[in-house]
Amino acid sequence: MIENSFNRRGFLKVLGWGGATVALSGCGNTSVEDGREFVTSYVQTADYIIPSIGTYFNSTCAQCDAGCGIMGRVREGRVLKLEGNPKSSINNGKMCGLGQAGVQAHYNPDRIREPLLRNGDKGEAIPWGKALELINEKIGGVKAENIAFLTGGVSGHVKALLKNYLDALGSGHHYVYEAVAPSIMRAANRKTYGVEMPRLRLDKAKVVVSFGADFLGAWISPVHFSQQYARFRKADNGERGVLVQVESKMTLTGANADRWLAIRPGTEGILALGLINALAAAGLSVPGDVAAVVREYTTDRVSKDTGVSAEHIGRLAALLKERSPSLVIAGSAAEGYAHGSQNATAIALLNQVLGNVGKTVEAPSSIPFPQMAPSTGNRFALQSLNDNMAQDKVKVLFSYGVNPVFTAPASMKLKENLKKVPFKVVFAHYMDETALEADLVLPLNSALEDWATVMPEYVAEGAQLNIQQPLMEKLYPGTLGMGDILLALLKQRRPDEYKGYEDFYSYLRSAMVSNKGALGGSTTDDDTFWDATLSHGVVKLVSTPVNMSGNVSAKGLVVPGPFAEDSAYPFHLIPAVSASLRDGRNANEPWLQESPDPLTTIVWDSWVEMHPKTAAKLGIVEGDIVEVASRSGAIKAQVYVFTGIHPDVISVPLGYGHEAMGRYAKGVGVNAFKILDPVFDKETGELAMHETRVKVSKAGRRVVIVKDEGPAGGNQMGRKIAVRVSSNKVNLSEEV
Amino acid sequence: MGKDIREDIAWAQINKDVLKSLESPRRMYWVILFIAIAMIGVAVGCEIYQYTTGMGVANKNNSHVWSLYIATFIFWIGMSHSGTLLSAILHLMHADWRKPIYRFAEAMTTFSLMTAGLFVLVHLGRLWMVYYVMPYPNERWVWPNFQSPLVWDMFAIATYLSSSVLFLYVGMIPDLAICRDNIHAGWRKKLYTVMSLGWEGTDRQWRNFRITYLTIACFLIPLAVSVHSIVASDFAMSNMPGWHVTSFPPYFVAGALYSGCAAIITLFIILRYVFKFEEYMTLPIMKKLVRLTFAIAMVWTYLNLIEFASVWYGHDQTAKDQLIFKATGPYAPYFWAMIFFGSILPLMLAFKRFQTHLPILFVVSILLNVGMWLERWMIISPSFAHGHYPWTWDHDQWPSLVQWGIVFGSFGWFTLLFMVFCKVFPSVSMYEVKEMVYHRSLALKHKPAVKGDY
Amino acid sequence: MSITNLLENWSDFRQQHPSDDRPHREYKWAMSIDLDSCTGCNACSVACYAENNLPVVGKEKFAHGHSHHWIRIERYWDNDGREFADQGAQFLPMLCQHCESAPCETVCPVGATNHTADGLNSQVYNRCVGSRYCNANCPYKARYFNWYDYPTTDNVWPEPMNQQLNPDVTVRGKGVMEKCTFCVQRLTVAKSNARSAGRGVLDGEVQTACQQVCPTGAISFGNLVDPLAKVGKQWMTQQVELNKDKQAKDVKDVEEKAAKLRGYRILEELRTYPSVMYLEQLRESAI
Amino acid sequence: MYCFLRFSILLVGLIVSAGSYAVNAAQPLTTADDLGPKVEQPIEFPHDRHAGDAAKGGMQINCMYCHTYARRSIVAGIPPLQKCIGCHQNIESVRETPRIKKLFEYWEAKKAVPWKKVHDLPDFVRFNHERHIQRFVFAQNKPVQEACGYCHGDVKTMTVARRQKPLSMGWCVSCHQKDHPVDATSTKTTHGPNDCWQCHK
Repeated sequence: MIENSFNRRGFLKVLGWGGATVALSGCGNTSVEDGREFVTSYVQTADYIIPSIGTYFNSTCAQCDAGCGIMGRVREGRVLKLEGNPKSSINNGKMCGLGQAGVQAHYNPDRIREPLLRNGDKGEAIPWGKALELINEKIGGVKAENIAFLTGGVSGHVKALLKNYLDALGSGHHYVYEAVAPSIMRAANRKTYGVEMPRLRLDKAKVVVSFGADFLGAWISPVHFSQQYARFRKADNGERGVLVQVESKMTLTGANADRWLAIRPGTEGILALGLINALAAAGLSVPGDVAAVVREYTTDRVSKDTGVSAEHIGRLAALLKERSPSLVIAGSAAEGYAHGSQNATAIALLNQVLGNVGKTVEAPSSIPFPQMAPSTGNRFALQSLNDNMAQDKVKVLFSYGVNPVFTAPASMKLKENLKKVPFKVVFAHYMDETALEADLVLPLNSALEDWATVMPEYVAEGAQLNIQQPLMEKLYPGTLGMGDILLALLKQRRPDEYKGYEDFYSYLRSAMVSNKGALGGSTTDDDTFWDATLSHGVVKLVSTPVNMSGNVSAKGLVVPGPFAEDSAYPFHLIPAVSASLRDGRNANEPWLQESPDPLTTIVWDSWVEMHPKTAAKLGIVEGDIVEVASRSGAIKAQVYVFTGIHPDVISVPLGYGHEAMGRYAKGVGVNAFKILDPVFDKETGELAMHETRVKVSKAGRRVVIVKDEGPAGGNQMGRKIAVRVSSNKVNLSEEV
Repeated sequence: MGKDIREDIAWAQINKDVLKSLESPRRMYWVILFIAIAMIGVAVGCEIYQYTTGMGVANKNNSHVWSLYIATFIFWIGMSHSGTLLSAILHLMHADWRKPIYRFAEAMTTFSLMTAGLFVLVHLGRLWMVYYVMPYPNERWVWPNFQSPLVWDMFAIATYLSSSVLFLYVGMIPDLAICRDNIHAGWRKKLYTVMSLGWEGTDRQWRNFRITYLTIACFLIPLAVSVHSIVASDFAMSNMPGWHVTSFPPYFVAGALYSGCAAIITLFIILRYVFKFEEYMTLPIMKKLVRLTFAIAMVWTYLNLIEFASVWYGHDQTAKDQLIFKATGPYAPYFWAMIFFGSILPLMLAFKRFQTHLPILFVVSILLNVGMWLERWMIISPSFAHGHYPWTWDHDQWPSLVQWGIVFGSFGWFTLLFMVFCKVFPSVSMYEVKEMVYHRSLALKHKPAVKGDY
Repeated sequence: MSITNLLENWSDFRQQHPSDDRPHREYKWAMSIDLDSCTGCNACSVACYAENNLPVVGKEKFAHGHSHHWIRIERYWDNDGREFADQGAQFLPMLCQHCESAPCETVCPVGATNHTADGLNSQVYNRCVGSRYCNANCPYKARYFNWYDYPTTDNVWPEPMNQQLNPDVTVRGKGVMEKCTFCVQRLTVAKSNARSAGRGVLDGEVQTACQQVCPTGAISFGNLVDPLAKVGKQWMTQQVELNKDKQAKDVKDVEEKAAKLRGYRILEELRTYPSVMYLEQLRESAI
Repeated sequence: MYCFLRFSILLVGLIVSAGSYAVNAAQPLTTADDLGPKVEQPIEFPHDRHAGDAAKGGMQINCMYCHTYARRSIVAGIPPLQKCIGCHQNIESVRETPRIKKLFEYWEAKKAVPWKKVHDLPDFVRFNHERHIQRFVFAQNKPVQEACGYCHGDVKTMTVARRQKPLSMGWCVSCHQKDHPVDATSTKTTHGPNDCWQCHK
């Protein structure tokens, strides 16, 4: 596709951009203005380069960890828009809004443009050579075990290089931290199935019961699940899948459910066991040990504990029995408690009793290159790093791809502990909260101007390696890719091994080409293989499904009863992960701030969701500013009242409330991470995100909520606008 | 009960009384003029701000795209109608009591049209492109959209304005000649000389004058009715609930005459007081005027009720919802104020006691116009706030100070124009008053004097 | 600037009411949106921002209703007083309906919005004088006015964000109306390519930005004249006809048959003849 | 009296006739030549030398040899520097002339020549070269220079190109309203599209 590197670089050069002329003078009564603008012209071109016709280059989306393949439309050297890469089995040419905003991460005006060294309170621009030398110097001065590397989920060649670098340093302290990762689910899955990420086949299921898994919004790989969901809803045989969502705060997935069951927080496991009992009573064969465990979970008791009506439990059990296969998913809402692992096990047990394992819960594939396999993160990692920092065990800290100062609960005192680390290097795109604490800030290339490979954790079938390639030339000469930085650092340590690689690109190319046999290119020559790889954007890996055990033992499964009332802190706080802001890393992309939250339609601010009953009890109306106080802290935000939430629960979205980062993120909303209580899952030691108990009090002020919804709210006022009918009234198989 | 015009008043006295109003103004005049200019200044400032920043500063939005500008535009257009009513319709009907008061009414017509026209410009998002609306041969080879009521508006207003100016001017020619003959130097002399077109009062001139005046009067009447009907079709032709009503044109015309008559009462009282025109703007004339206003108020009330009733009995739930919203929503105070000022308050005018009580009439006439202005606003804003599409309903988009500033300034602009007119041109038609007096004295000769009111 | 030109203004460009004697010959772009597949995820809306150079207005202007989302996701509740929204929400992507008998077209004083031969409701930014009559008359309120001059407003397209602007789409200055164009810049390219190849645009050859991004494929778009087009087949199976203001579904006496149909057009009774058909959302009756 | 009537009838007649004349008489726009400003280019490119008639010392190079995108893109395009050099590195005779020296300077610096736009349409206009070339050159078999010349004028006689046509909307429409044969042989005619969105974006 690209004949030589000169062509490629030449093409990706920004051309025809004579200042603001391209499209900005839109609507004036502009007459013909000859001789002012420049014509797009090249020194050399390739055949496929035709001015004013966009060319598509495949790459990988870096907006979240799902690893969707993207296709960037490049015109005159500028990347204009991203589309989904049809060749990627994750997203098959589709995308989400978050991914669309990738261009805004790239063109963001608040990106750091050169390395900054702390000088008092200010950052002082220094050249890269000096920065890397400084790192070398600082590392030389400390013991290897005092060096810590904190990253988000990493995979592919960057991960391999990182590992090599850590090996070269002799330190194994690599903390992989993800603020909102499904890490309890991974642990629970490992326990029940022997794998962390079994493949969920919504498209094969006739009934999906999701315990708080927002798979259409922000859970694992939403674009992929959305596509499966579409097939699930519109099966080829015309039988429409039924989605039942059980959760205490309505997620986007809950909003699309045929039945949304508001459950008392933390009692998901009880409902799962109760369903098994009801299924057993309805004649489903249930193993004896399981039956013994669930016997006490009678429908009446479960209904009383969970708040889900007996009628719905009965109907759900009947539905599950009648329509098989089904799929039961345990999501973050079920797992965010101190007994989260037990909840997950109970839900996995339900899946197993229903015989879904192997049918709709499938084994993932093995990954042929374990050194590139995704290292998944959790909150436990941050906890242990924090402990080490508190004990002055960390002398040099590298931070990449995470923003722990923003995402750590205040109770961790992370910011104070960071101050104990003498030298902190932060690789960042923005001057975010963590970068502000750094001694050395190294600016990274955006995902659209960088080379990398990404191995997604969740792939539909087999395993694949995604290529991330530059879609245009670097906007700022002062930024570098993570691969390039690691390579430069490695050259300091192991010059002989790495001196052959001019830059990360040449390293990547030679690493890929030398393994082309395993990457499906055994019969082609190097250049053809490489060109094909870049043009596809994804490489299918030769892999086989791993063995997956599906035998959950009911032994020792104890699901605690519902929470006792807490008169001082009467409400459960559910920190909601929004589909666009996630853990806050995308908060500086204005499209995401301006795209209304699907359920509340609120923009540009945080809010406190509350059930009308709760609001009435507290004498609160929409727009009241309330103080939400936990034992660890308090935040103030506007109240939004709606019926998609359990009356015992209030919910605040995550990702807002940045104190730094950039013009679009700073000062917008409040940071709900801060007030999370330090309660941990008993089995995995993970932070139990939904355990925080809060009290709510009016703070006096009232504002008009900025949202898209009008005064009619979600009421159609008798007009026929959005129509809903019962599914037995139509026959989907007759439709096109 | 005051006296009507004396039949024996000397013609020279008429000239003298009226020409006195053209004399150098007193201090109060300058103060008011200054205030009017200051008001215009406010509006100009607001408009410059809006022009340079964008329409957003007026605080309208995508579902509520029109607001005070259009409301006030209709208000001023409406105001213009009674001038025509008095001068043209009553002229044809030979109602001689109109004669002392039609001149300023006619001036009012012209000036309120000039004010209304400005609102069309102020309202446009791209004022600098306004010439796109005009059909003229151009290098773009495109026409305006002749289907659009706004284009009809443009034609209607332009025609009405030019005809009104012509009518005002033509009717003034004999008086201008009197002015010319009674003033001996200065710019006024030159102005009157040029403008009186060599009028000498010959028979031939009078004959041509009468026919011209009559022709324009005949031309103007359908025009006046059509102008407000066309403005009404801006609304009636759209599919907005509450606007899509066939009775809108007569409703608008009635509203127009109503607010115009009320304005005439206001100006009548002011001129009578300021220029001491008690001899000409007499109470019997006022009484007739008030009765006319009352009649029109009742017609308007009737049409208003018809509009409500047709919505009420109709099958259009959307329009019904909207009517209920108007009466109960956030606009309810304004809605009921409009009903009170427009339909309840005029009932006062039915009482003889009030028909000649000038201070009360002054206040009431102003309040009637407040009601009429509210009526226009109640047609525009609540309809937008509560249209077909509930998602985009918008119940609290209140006009910003920029809008209020421009509306406020428009009254200054009108005042300025009117005040300048009063000092430059005779605001009472001298020759027609003479005519009136002459005819009455003739009639008196044939009839024995009757005791009591005229 | 001739009389013929004037007359053509009244004939070719003006679609008063769709009628059978003047059918669309080559193309009639139309859409269908399956509300049962739509999850309300907002991807379409963001994609539209990216494709069509929509300005981000910020919180304050959004609060004043000055937002620009040519396709907006509306979220309705159907609680009927129940304690919980236990059947979820009803999401509805609302965009310009490209009505065949568009109320906006007849009222624009300068003819800035017209019907094209392809059945699109065009908006010519440079012709617009900003009277906003079109939006006043749009029952769907799917038109968006440039209340401010966004290209020169701080933090709308700060350098280098302006480099992302799509050169195929004009950046609108203050005072003009804008709305969904069915991605006409893509249609034009597709039509031109097809013409050079001596054929018509094939189904699936051109996608609107919202359709292309939609993760559940809820949006289909295509040429209603093309018998092979999916969108045409959808309209056909749902028995929704472009030129009718009452569809088979609405007619009572075929109720038996109509029960299986779920295609409808919004506010059809206003006789705007929209080009967007929606498919009703379904909810399982067994649970 | 009659004088007045006569006068008004005369006036009305005058307005009507002037109006109808104006309405029908705007045609001259279609043929008006409207010379654009002189545009300073980095290199004074001699179109006459390259494309001009042989009799006048030109080389009669096809327009689309250099403006190669015209047939397949909405823009005609400026040739890449590579193309200039491709010929000129073999043309020794003019190798040392100032313009060619400048050209090679750009080439050696690997810098594109910053050509200025001569035919600059407003940003809200979409003009598609491809469609016009396909229609006139390939379907109707019109000589290339003639077809390009409809809008660009007689470029082969110019050195640096200069706008010769008004490129106004009415001027575009005037041609779109004409009936053009659909191909070289057919007698069937059609005229250009009339949709606003054909050209406005």
